[in-house]
Amino acid sequence: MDSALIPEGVKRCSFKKFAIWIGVLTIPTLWGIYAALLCWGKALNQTNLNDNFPFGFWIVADLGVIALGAGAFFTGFLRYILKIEELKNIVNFAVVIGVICYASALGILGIDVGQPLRGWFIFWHANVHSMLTEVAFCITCYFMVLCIEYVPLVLENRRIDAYRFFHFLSHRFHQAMPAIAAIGVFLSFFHQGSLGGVPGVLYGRPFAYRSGFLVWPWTFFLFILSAIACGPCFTLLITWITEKITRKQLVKKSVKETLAKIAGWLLASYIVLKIIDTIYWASSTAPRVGINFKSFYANQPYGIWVLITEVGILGIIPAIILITKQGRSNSALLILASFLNCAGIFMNRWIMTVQTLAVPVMPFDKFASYHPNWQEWATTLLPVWIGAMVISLSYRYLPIFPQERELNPA
Amino acid sequence: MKDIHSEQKTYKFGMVIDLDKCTGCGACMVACMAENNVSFRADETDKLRSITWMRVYKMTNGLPFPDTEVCYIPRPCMHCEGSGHHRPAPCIAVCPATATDRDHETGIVSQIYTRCFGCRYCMAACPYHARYFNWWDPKWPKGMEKYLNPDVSPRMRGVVEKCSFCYHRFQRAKNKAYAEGRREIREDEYQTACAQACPAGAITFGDLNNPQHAVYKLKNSPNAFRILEKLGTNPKVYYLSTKEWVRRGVDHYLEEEAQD
Amino acid sequence: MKLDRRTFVQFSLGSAAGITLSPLPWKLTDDIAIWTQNWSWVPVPERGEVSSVNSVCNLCPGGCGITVRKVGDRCTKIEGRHGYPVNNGSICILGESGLQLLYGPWRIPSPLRRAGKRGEGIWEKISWEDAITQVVQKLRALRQKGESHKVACISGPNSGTVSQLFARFLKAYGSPNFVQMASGRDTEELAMGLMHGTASPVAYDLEHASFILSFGSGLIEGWGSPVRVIKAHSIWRTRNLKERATVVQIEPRLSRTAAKADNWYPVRPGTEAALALGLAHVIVKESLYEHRFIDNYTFGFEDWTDSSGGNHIGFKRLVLTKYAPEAVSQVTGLPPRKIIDLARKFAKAKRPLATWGRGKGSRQGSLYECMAVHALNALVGNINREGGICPQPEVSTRTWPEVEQDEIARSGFGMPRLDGAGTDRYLHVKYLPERLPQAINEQQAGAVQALLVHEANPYYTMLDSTAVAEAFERIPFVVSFSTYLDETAQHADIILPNHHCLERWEDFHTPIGLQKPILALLRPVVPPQFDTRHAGDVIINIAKRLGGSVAKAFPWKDYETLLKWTMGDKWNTLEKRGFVQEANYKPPAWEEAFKTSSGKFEFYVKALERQGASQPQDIRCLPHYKTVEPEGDHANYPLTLIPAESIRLANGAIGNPPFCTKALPDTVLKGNDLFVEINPKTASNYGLSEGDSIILETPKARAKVLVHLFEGIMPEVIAIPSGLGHTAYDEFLAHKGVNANKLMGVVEDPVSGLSATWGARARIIKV
Amino acid sequence: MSATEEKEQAVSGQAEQGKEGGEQAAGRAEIKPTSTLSRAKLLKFLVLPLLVFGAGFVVNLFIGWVIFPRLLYSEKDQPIDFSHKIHVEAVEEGCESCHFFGEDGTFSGVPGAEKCAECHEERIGIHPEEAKLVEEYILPGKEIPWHIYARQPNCVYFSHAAHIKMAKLECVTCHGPVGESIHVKRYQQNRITGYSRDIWGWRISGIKTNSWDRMKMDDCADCHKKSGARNDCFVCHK
Repeated sequence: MDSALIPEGVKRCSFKKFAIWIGVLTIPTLWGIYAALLCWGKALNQTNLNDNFPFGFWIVADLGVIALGAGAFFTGFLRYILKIEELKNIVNFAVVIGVICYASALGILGIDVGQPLRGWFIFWHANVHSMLTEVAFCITCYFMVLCIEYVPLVLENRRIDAYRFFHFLSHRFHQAMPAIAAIGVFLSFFHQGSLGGVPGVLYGRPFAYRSGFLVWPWTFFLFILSAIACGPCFTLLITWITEKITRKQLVKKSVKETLAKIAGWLLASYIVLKIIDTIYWASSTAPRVGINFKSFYANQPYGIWVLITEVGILGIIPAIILITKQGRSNSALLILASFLNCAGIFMNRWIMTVQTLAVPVMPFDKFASYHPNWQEWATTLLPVWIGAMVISLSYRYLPIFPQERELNPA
Repeated sequence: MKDIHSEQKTYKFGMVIDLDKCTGCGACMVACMAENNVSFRADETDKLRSITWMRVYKMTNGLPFPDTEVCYIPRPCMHCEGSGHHRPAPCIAVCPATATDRDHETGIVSQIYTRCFGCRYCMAACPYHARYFNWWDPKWPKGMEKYLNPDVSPRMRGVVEKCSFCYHRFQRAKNKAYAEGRREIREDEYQTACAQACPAGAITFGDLNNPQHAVYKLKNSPNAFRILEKLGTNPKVYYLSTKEWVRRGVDHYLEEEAQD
Repeated sequence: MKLDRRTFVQFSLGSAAGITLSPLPWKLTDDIAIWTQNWSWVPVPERGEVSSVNSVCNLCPGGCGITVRKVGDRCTKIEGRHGYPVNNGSICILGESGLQLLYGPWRIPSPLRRAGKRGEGIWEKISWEDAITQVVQKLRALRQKGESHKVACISGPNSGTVSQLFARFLKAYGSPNFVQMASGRDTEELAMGLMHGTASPVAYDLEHASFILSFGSGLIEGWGSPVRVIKAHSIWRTRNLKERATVVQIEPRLSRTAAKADNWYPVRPGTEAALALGLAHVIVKESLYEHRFIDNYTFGFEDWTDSSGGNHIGFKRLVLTKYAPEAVSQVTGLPPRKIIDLARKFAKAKRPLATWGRGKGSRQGSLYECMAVHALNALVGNINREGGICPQPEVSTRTWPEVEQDEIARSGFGMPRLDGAGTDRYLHVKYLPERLPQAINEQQAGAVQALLVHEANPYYTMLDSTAVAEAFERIPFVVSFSTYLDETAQHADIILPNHHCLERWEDFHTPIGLQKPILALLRPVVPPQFDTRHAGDVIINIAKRLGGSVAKAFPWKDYETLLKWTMGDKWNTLEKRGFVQEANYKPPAWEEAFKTSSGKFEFYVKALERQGASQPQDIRCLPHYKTVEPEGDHANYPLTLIPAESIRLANGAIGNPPFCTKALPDTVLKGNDLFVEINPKTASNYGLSEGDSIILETPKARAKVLVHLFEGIMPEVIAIPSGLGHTAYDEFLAHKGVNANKLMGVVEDPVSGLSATWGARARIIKV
Repeated sequence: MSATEEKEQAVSGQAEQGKEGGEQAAGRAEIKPTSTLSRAKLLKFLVLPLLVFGAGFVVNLFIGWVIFPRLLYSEKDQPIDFSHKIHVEAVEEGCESCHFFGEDGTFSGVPGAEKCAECHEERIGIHPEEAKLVEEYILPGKEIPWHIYARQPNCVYFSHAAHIKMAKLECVTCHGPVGESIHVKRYQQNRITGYSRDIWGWRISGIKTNSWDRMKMDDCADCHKKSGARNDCFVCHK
């Protein structure tokens, strides 16, 4: 039925099957939209957020997906700037994932802020000293860049590419790609850092506050590093899931391993720096305001286990797997490591956001605990379903995986 | 046009709260609510979603019966000074839309509800929980909107609000002074609602820079201290207590740090 | 040209370009943002001319001067009145919330007649004409049947012309059953009347005291005139260290007052009198008392012999033999060393002062306990002296002409009072409100045919709510004069709504506990917001309609005329300045201070002697300690329940306004569930932790509550916040928590008949 | 051109290109149209599209500039047609007769009916609008429900004392020559925001030529900046 749209030389499931798949995804999507409408219509009392937790699951998800989306800019950086040609086989997919991640981040922010219709004040009345301003500008700009990077992929659709104009346009885009990628890299580095700056500059919150370099707290740099360490792994993870669902190999193992190796070394260096940061913070930054770092972990569920899990289980273990050749060449281990890496980023963002707020700063204040409610879950998961749809559509109709034909001869 | 700015006097308004006198009666909380059109709901028991610009905290010394001691700590917005331009109040630094700033004439940390778009970053930044979000549309039972104060604009859902040191009373006092051809205002012309109401007279308000004002002398008392002073937020709200455990109880100390 | 896809695209692109270059998207973006800043459902306070009006707050017996800020014809804020002798610019949390009461949805909009079953809340709006006619018809019928004595009236305020009007009405109409609501002042008046010979409440010179020994008085919880006492507390704290006053709080619970006191001595609930006498023991034994006063101006300190030669023991012997520190320690749980130490400090202080009246002082209590505390004050000679106590003075006003009763009135008025006050059994008291429900329930049906309730909410505030509800059931006709739809109004048959205190003229007499007499004037700050009428006007109107001698007793045109007439030459000052104060008032010197039969301060109260008793019952006439045992046995009810009063929680006739409820800490309410305070040690015996749900049971009632662990409460004692558990009012107050009064029964003080209840026996069951 | 034609065209084009590499095809596409520009093709590929585009452009410009403002604002009549000119001439103290300062610094920007009643307790002229004033408002003791052109939103604090007494500004600077008006102008209200049109200004473009043309925050801020007054939020917000 839609065969004219499907890239040449590849096999896709029947349209009926595809429609059912999309239909299935629509159900949780509608659930998420309903939750979002509740939040807009009845205000944010529809969440478990409160004055103690002005930031919650949404902000964690935002920080998380943007870190995961780092795969796009970083793979682009490796492919177009560092010229690791091999990565051209996965860069398209990385871009798709990037677009989804960034769109999600913006979408979630649109629900999270109390007055979405005034959201543009952040640009119009910007306070340049605020990390959030930096984040907003960079994310928006970078999202545009990602769209520009995504457009040529769309143009490569067989039906669209048939138009000479679009074909021509697509070509021009490809030519400009290194420049676009460069802009993207610059913006991306910056806002990944700014996101790290968001908790890091809170000098009223000793759990999050970090000293740093010039105007940037150490978290600025740690966030950049952790994002580029996990972004590629997320690309690998989604590729693996796509491969499992389509029951096809789409990217050569060597490509994956290259990416995994790079991610592994980045993760390893991140973990080393993170440990140094933690030690410095625990022994110098926090004691300077009279706090023994152990007291930050004095209340469950935010005990010392979170630090061990974050750095040890979700940091050191995947780093070891990824930097060892045996580790990354074993697909199961590779996927496990990728998963741990991505989980690690979420945990880190959760800790930097939620635990920061859970720890009472005034000594006579009460410790508070937070968990998201269904509205928050539904809206936060909304991008997952929409993302799955976008990936499904992109996969079905666009030549995302250049190696697909080669790896799956008809 | 001539430069009006140069003629303007700058103040540094602040508060000194005597915790020995404070009885925790809550009159300041309600005076503030009544003055500033703070909304209320049928169920206000979830204090994490209850707007009280001025909140009275209760601190105990942690000892068992019968050695237990309790101290009440009224907590308005601290109107932090921070440390100069590079590190203003925690909340001012982070607000992306410039909805909060430091008023140069009074030193008061403002909050503009119509500018705020509800990102709540300032709340995350404030260690004093002095900032409150409007989780609901404010609603007054029919007829009750009659007592609303026209000098303070009611807030709408989705924005952050906080104590303004009753800034509108400063505006009111200045307006009167202008009408009389004065530029400066007297100490008694501008008092916050909480200071005015406090039955114990525990709250003193005035210009911290003016040696003629009561707060000037009080803040220099050996019993004066501020909450979380070590963070460097540099609050303009001082407290007085003759009790050592109270003075120590409002900040963090490492075990090895000697009693002062 | 056909509309194909290409044309469509081209047209769209053109449109996009055109719209972009027009103001539409930009202006719309801006306007939509402004729309969110200006939502029609967010109220915009109306502007108007600003003015201010002075009046007096009568929401509690504190009587603070207030200044109401007005914008146009709206009241926007109640503030303390500067220069007012009681509160000088300050105000309490309840007074501050007064506008919520004025404009609140709990106001009764017009006269109402019950349309459904009692308490069902179904009302029919009726005209004033109708409402008054119905009341008059009912009263007239009863009078004609000779049942005028079956009309009762409960009035809240202890003074003032409106309350007196109701009393006068009953007298002229022919019923002895006028009752004032219970308060600590009843016991104080009695004790003062017996020991001083002046039956008035105790006035404390708190500002000048240097050592305050409080027997459970919630000095900063709304005791006395709340703002004035808190101000005194600040004076104690402000003086330089050498002169700084010492405050000692005797209470089983670390209340706010205890927390702010220099020393907190927890004693077992209800044993305060024993401690007072124990302190007296030490003071007497060590001869630390004020000899000049004791030797010259007191009676019954030493043993004495009466005219017929009978020997009587004096206060000295009593305390020396029975209240040694060890014995008192056994009773109170306070170590003997602390008792001795406290007694010495108290007696040696420059201006010591002992205060009586638990919590807000709004409950009656044991007469002997009050006398014991009072004896302590006498021992240190701080009677009618600076920093001491004296009988509370009043500004005199014009006396009304005597009521001329007709035959029906005379016979009705001559019938015995239902509550028994003034009979041989309860000789010394005027009213026994807490006995009333029981009296009604004990009698055959129809003891009360009609009940008028003015400025009181007995249905909620009286102890043993179940018995009160039953008594209401037995009264066929209840008329409420309430301003708010409170519990009593809810169970009335006709409501004749009164003006709010900001809408009416009224007099306000010396606030409770003040040493300088003040007469103040409430004035209408705003015109009535609803179709309400002044209760004074209504009762005058009813009297006039009844005609005959009843009408004759009310010769005034209306309430305002009456008020002006009563205030006499003070009216002009009152109207202009708002109050009259006798700032130079000094209580009489010891020589002429005491109006007792002995002309002295009586430790041994002769008036308490029982006539005709064969043996002199000395103990009956001396302050002594006798356990006031609440209902229930210790085995079944091993714990003790006490009410916890807080200034943030109004527990009187007026329900807590939303602002005050909002200001309650989250250790009082969670949703609609009430927390009770339990010591962690006790809690661990029951395996309870913070927030656990328990059933709290007393012999009177049971209630589901939550556990709040608090180190500041004595083990085995449970404290329940007082002032919640309303069933009336609105969503801001109704159905939140439990009414503490429901759990506590009336314990009758044997000598006076007053309610001596301080708590209840209780047990808890984990849910 | 029908959709089928277009498709055919596209397919044939693709077939043509299919033979050569993409790069070359693109290169050729760049040169070809310029060399063989027939009239029909010009019409088809340039003029017609431009016309269609232009039509969309113009229609929407019209919508945005002309129709939109009409839809955006509703018009309301003032309760009484008031002539400032006549009054200024008639009263003794000029503007200050009605617009004066109170003791607490408040300004009588819109004088109450009581003020009017000082002269118009009963009719003193023959004008029908005066009759309306006296009969509908003054005699029954009602306030006149003026629509206020310069009424700022509720979040704005404005002190006339600061501007007039201290900064010595002329009324005209912000309000324009109101004093010379003979009739009240129509009051227009923004349907979305509920504000008077005078705040945004009567030109939908927002361009102002006189200092009183617009009363948005930026206008206040600009003047404050120029005059050296502060621009902190709390200067003008409440």
